[in-house]
Amino acid sequence: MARKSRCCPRSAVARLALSGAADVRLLEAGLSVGEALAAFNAAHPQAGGVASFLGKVRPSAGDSPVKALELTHYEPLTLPGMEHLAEQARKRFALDGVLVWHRIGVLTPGEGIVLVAAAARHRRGALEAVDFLMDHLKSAAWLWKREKRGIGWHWIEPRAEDHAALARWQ
Amino acid sequence: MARKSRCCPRSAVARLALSGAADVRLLEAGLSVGEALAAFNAAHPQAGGVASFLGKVRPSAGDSPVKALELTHYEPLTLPGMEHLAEQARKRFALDGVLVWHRIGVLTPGEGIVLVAAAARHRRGALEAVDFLMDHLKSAAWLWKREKRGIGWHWIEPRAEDHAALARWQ
Amino acid sequence: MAVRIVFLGPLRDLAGVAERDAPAPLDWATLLETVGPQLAEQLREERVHVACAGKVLADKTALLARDGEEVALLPPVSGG
Amino acid sequence: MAVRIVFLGPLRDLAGVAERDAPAPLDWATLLETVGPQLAEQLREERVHVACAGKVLADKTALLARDGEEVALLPPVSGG
Repeated sequence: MARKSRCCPRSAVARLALSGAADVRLLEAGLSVGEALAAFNAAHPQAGGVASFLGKVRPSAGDSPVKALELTHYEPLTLPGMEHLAEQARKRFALDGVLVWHRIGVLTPGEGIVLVAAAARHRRGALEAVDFLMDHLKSAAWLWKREKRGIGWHWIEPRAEDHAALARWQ
Repeated sequence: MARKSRCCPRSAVARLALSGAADVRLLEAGLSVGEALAAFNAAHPQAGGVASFLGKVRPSAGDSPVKALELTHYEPLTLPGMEHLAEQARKRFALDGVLVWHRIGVLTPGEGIVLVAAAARHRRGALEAVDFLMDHLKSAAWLWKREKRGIGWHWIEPRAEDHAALARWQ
Repeated sequence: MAVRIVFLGPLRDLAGVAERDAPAPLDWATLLETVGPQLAEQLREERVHVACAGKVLADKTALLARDGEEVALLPPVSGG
Repeated sequence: MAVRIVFLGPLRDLAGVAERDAPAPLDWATLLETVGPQLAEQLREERVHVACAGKVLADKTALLARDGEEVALLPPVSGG
């Protein structure tokens, strides 16, 4: 069984009919923030506020220019884990809707890695949900990230502050 | 001097070349979140993260359906105040860029009232900047809001919790 | 010429007009007299601010608006 | 049939392959032996998890993979 065939990501661009209260995707190709948020906003007309966060590939890490970033996932765990996380956020922050999209594969600087959005009655809930989702995606989702800089690829591990950020929610 | 002629808002749709590190606008017509964030994102390719918040007219306040919302401003103070606020946020959170757009005039449920976005090296700064901007726009910007519901127009005043939210930053 | 008084938000409803003119110079006592007792009561509240010539006054009772200047009466705000 | 072992993230570099097969049934001791000393050392670390048949094991030393099941070796994650 080839690794590739187990993966069934959908394109961000092709389908902008969002699925219900939680839209969770692993994407192999570009992540269009404008289209995604326009669709998410339209899908939740009754929400008082929509908060979002887009994480992008930075052009450098410390002094070294980053040439590329690669994200690996594990099909049986990664998407189900993200769906569970989105559901947790939806309940905890009484969200009208939640969007969690994560790129996989090889990305170049400036490209979007992750987009999360939360629609809620009040702004506090929407902003906190985005914070919660990002903290969990950063160090508790089944994704592995490496950067190509200097003489080769370097695996990234969550920093102590990422673990501390996660602990805030427990 | 007519009130109208003092106001020089630009359309959100017509100009998507964003102006520098701080793009601050009062808008008389629709606020297109997708286009705005796509342009903001493109304007700050070096930022590691972009956080945003869109506040919309809710369809009801308590049990009463909201028919319309009206926002009044005072030209000599409102836009300069928002520009000062954006500059404060840019420095305080070391932002690469900041966007602060606020609607004025009469709006109907589902329409966007306010859009703020912050681009920063790390996600914490971007998310906190959005929180900071919203808290200040809510109860420290020169804007007056009233809702049309039930038998007439009702002026909205910041709630005690809005003042408490603002005090967090002082 | 004169001083223009601009009413904002709910004060506009109370005044029944968006703006009106008053003879210059206009000081705090004259302003209270000009706008009438109901608006004067509002203006004395701490949470109501006054701007003159585009600047919010730190001490509104020190108002002294000259010919051609605009005085804005600013009730509590609510944006966002 | 057999058990498929899947190496994720940096463990894939250490293994030199993305996946390999091992005879079923596969328990913890046999897994450590199968992957060799360098990977075994990594697997013993608390922060490395093991999944079997799509479930992350609460106690990885209780691993018992049967014919046709997949065992995934999961080093510390880093998304977002």
